[in-house]
Amino acid sequence: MSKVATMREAVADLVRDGDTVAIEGFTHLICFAAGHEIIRQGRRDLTLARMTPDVIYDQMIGAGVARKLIFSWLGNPGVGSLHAVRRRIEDQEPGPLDVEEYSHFGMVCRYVAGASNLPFFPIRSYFESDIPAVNPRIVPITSPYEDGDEVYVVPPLKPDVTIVHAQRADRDGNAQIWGLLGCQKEAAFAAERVIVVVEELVDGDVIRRDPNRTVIPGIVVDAVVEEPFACHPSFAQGYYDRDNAFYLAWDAIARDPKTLEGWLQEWVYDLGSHADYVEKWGAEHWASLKPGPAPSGEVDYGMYA
Amino acid sequence: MSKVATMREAVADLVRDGDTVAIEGFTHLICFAAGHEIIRQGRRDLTLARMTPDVIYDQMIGAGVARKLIFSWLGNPGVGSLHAVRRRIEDQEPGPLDVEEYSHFGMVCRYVAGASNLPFFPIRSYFESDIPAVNPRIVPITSPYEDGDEVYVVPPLKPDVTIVHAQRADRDGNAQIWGLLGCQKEAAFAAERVIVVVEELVDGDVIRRDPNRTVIPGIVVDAVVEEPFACHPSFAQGYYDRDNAFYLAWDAIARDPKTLEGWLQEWVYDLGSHADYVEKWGAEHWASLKPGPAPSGEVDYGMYA
Amino acid sequence: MSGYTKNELMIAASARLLTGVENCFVGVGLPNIVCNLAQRTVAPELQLVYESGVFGARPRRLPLSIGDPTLATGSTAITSMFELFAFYLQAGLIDVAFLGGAQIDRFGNLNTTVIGDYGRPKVRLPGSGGACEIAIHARQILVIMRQAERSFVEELHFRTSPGHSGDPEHDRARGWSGSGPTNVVTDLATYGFDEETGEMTLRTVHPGVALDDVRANMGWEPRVSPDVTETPRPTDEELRLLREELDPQGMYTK
Amino acid sequence: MSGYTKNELMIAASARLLTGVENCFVGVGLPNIVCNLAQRTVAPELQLVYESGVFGARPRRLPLSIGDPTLATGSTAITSMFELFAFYLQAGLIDVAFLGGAQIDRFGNLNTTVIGDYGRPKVRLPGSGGACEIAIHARQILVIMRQAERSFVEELHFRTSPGHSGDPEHDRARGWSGSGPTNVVTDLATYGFDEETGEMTLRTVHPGVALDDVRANMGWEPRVSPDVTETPRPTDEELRLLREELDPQGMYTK
Repeated sequence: MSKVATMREAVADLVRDGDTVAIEGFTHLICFAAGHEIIRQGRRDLTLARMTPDVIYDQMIGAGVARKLIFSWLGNPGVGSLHAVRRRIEDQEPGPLDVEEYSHFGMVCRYVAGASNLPFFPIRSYFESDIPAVNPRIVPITSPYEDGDEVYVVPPLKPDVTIVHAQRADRDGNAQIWGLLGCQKEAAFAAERVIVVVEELVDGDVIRRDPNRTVIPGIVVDAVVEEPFACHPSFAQGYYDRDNAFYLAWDAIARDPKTLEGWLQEWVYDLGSHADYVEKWGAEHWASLKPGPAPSGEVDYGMYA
Repeated sequence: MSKVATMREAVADLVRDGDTVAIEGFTHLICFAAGHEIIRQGRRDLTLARMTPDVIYDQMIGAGVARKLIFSWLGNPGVGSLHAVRRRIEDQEPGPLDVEEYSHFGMVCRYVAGASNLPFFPIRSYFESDIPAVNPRIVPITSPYEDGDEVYVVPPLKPDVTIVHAQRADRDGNAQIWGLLGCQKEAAFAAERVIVVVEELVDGDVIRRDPNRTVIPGIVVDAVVEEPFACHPSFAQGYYDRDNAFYLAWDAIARDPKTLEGWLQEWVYDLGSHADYVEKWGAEHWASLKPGPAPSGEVDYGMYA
Repeated sequence: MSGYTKNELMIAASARLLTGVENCFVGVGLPNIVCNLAQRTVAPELQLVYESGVFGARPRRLPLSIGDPTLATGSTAITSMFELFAFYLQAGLIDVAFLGGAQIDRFGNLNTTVIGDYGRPKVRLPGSGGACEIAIHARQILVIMRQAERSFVEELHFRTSPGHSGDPEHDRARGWSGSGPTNVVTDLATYGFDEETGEMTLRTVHPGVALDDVRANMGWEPRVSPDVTETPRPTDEELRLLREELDPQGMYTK
Repeated sequence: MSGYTKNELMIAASARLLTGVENCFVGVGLPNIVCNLAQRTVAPELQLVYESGVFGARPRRLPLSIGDPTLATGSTAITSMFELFAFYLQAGLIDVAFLGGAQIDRFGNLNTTVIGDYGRPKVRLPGSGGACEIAIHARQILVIMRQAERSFVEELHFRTSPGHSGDPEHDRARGWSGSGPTNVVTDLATYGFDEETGEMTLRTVHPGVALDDVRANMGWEPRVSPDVTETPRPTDEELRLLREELDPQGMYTK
């Protein structure tokens, strides 16, 4: 059963005001196009979850879609700060932002617990750290075995919607990813609704030729959106490079609420879709981000008939 | 640093009397050649761990290497019973066998806990089952969160030695597997010592062309053994088929301790190595198990220089 | 084609229980044929899932085991067993699973562990495998078993996998993803489970089988549905599919 | 080549701490250059591990972030972040990791969370990322930081990642895979940690830096090693590698 939709349709159908939304992808495969569409459709009061809020959540929070942030590392990777988020937290400008923070491993394990229908997940972290003191959802428990070791547990995180990007998927939503995997699988399985955005929609036979490459099965997917370059300025391994220049440029854009607002107007509100965004950047820009070839080689599954 | 060894060297160096040994692989990639070498070298008092003891542990237990079995499903898959194991349990013949049993998910989670340095792993299983009554290591604990849900926990399983088979690895032990993955990764990370046996030793560049295919990293591997057809009568996806006829034949062989002993004499003790075993079966047999081609296709990681 | 074997009847009756089902945890043997027949008749969208970690298998031959290489080649996804049990099964994504056992009781509890005493069993059976967690988390459990007094018992020697508790107030606690056994298909009859009490209830008797035969082959006096009928025979099309396409050698249908 | 920058000195001093190390959790910026220099000098077997899930990376360019695509292509293994944190880090397989922060105290505890009050911070810093569990489980922690009175503090505003407890009886409990911070490299000096008390101890002072400069730029009176010496200068070969091969644009070395 085909789940193919446009980004506009997928966001309109599946992302609702007040939802907990996770757009996951650790540096790699961050679906900026979905964030832009959520901004364009004017969603409000979202709780945004991500290990690394990254520039995408700085844009979304700058645009006013969120009331709360769940995260583990709040920065512009390799550059510095997320200024829009910092203004909300430090100056409560233009209003306060609830924060709930973990370490990376804690966030990952929250998704694992959510994906696994577990009431909690144990980890050996947070010892002698102040993090549990400011987040009462991180609690110690004691091993029932002879060791009696104390560990901490984190609660499941079950987003209302998880949005992930993959290099390719079939029309049923069976998605394959290579390169960095982050926690997309766990975040997708943990969610009530899942949108998979891909560089390329492919025939089911392409997926079935290499079933070990499938990271997210269609069974958990509600909508599949084909949207090339949807991760820019993040990247899709083998398709285009990270636009580090944009990450650096964002620092100046976001420092001033006015330039941020101007950027949103020009690059989100004034555009009808991600296709317009791709066109506005221009073919030369995309050509400059194209990597050389590095083929994986292939393996043989064997035909057993 | 090369870890390449012969099977004889690897077993002599790394498998010791009294060890807890896990030869993992769920139906797929069960390393019979390692089991045969352990029999040949006369190891004793082993605790054998495996989700599905399969014919390999029936052979090893029939040969007297073990005092204890940790498992979750005790049968000849698709055929019936493991008669040598049943004689030890039902008739204590030629002596008793300690058993410690879990469900599949419990065994998997024991390896995950062992691999993760966790003192326990929670699962929602064993409710209203008699299994915890006969295995006091499966204990209930209560969620510290509002739900107050009761779950069961299982303890970590940390084998002294885990032996896994892979289609290919480089000389450092970085191993790639396709087809069924079972719990080999978890069992390898959980172990103190790891032997990886492969159909083909390959150049490190072959591994590096497709890093997402790597299941077991060399960092946890102590020895790499190149031993084609080492899984027979189990199989290696893309290399050779499961020898279902042998699984069926084993039922009759193992029913009588005398025929079992005769089989061990002919196929294990009288042979110097797995190469002799391969030769004794003959080229025609191996040709009959060869599948047709089913190539995976390849993906592009992109060269980012 | 009016003649058919007992197995063919059991397979056809079981396959019809999969009407419209989207995915199913498959075992080897009869359940495998049942699912293949259902895919070609009442459940064209049915995805075959194997506890070995395969989703959306398209076997090109009858697999002897749930780890047959033909299940991996051409499947939609292969996953580690941890993920299969945690993310798919425990999370409630599996619609239907087949279970069986050496013993079943009136509430659908199953024994696949021992006949006799656990410490010194008369017969050591395989144990749980994934059955314990499958019984808890698959949305619906279908049981296929041969019926006999020694297997349909008043009291199990060992409860490996939970069915219904017999206590309507406390059946299937929160955190259990599944609703438990819903149907039993034997070589004599088919059963459902009473929604209130969770008790196995005779629904249909196979053609040529007397109600007394059914009663004689179980260890308790069965609850009988007020509208008990005869089990529908396999149709010509079902028999053709079984004999010509799915099991031409009659491995499972004879 | 007798001239060198402060960064070049810090990089060279840090790289020598990796002598013979087999694997290292790498961050971006200075630690990345440090590891690359060590691979070419004192640790030819060094495997670069990134918390983004890459093992055995061979970057063909200087990565701006720990998720740069150049880290994935040609690496030995890519793993989910769950497995990286659980199977590699928590299990004690990581030999060395680099950490830094806005504040450090005399026991090597680090603050990367807030300056000021947590609820209404003066400066909201990035938070833990993986630092909290890295501090607990990497076998050895190396800290690279610029030294100043406001960052080397008597009392942290927030303890994100644990160093040593200051209580020799109860330092680094069972289940912690790591032994905590062993070295700190700043732009003024290098430090070790006392094996008994876990207290940061001045070991070497950089050429041209006075002991009083070191003291003036920290919030407590430092323990000084009895055999405190001058930090060795970068060798010509180290400088050549840095300038010609590793960072020809001087992104991190200037």
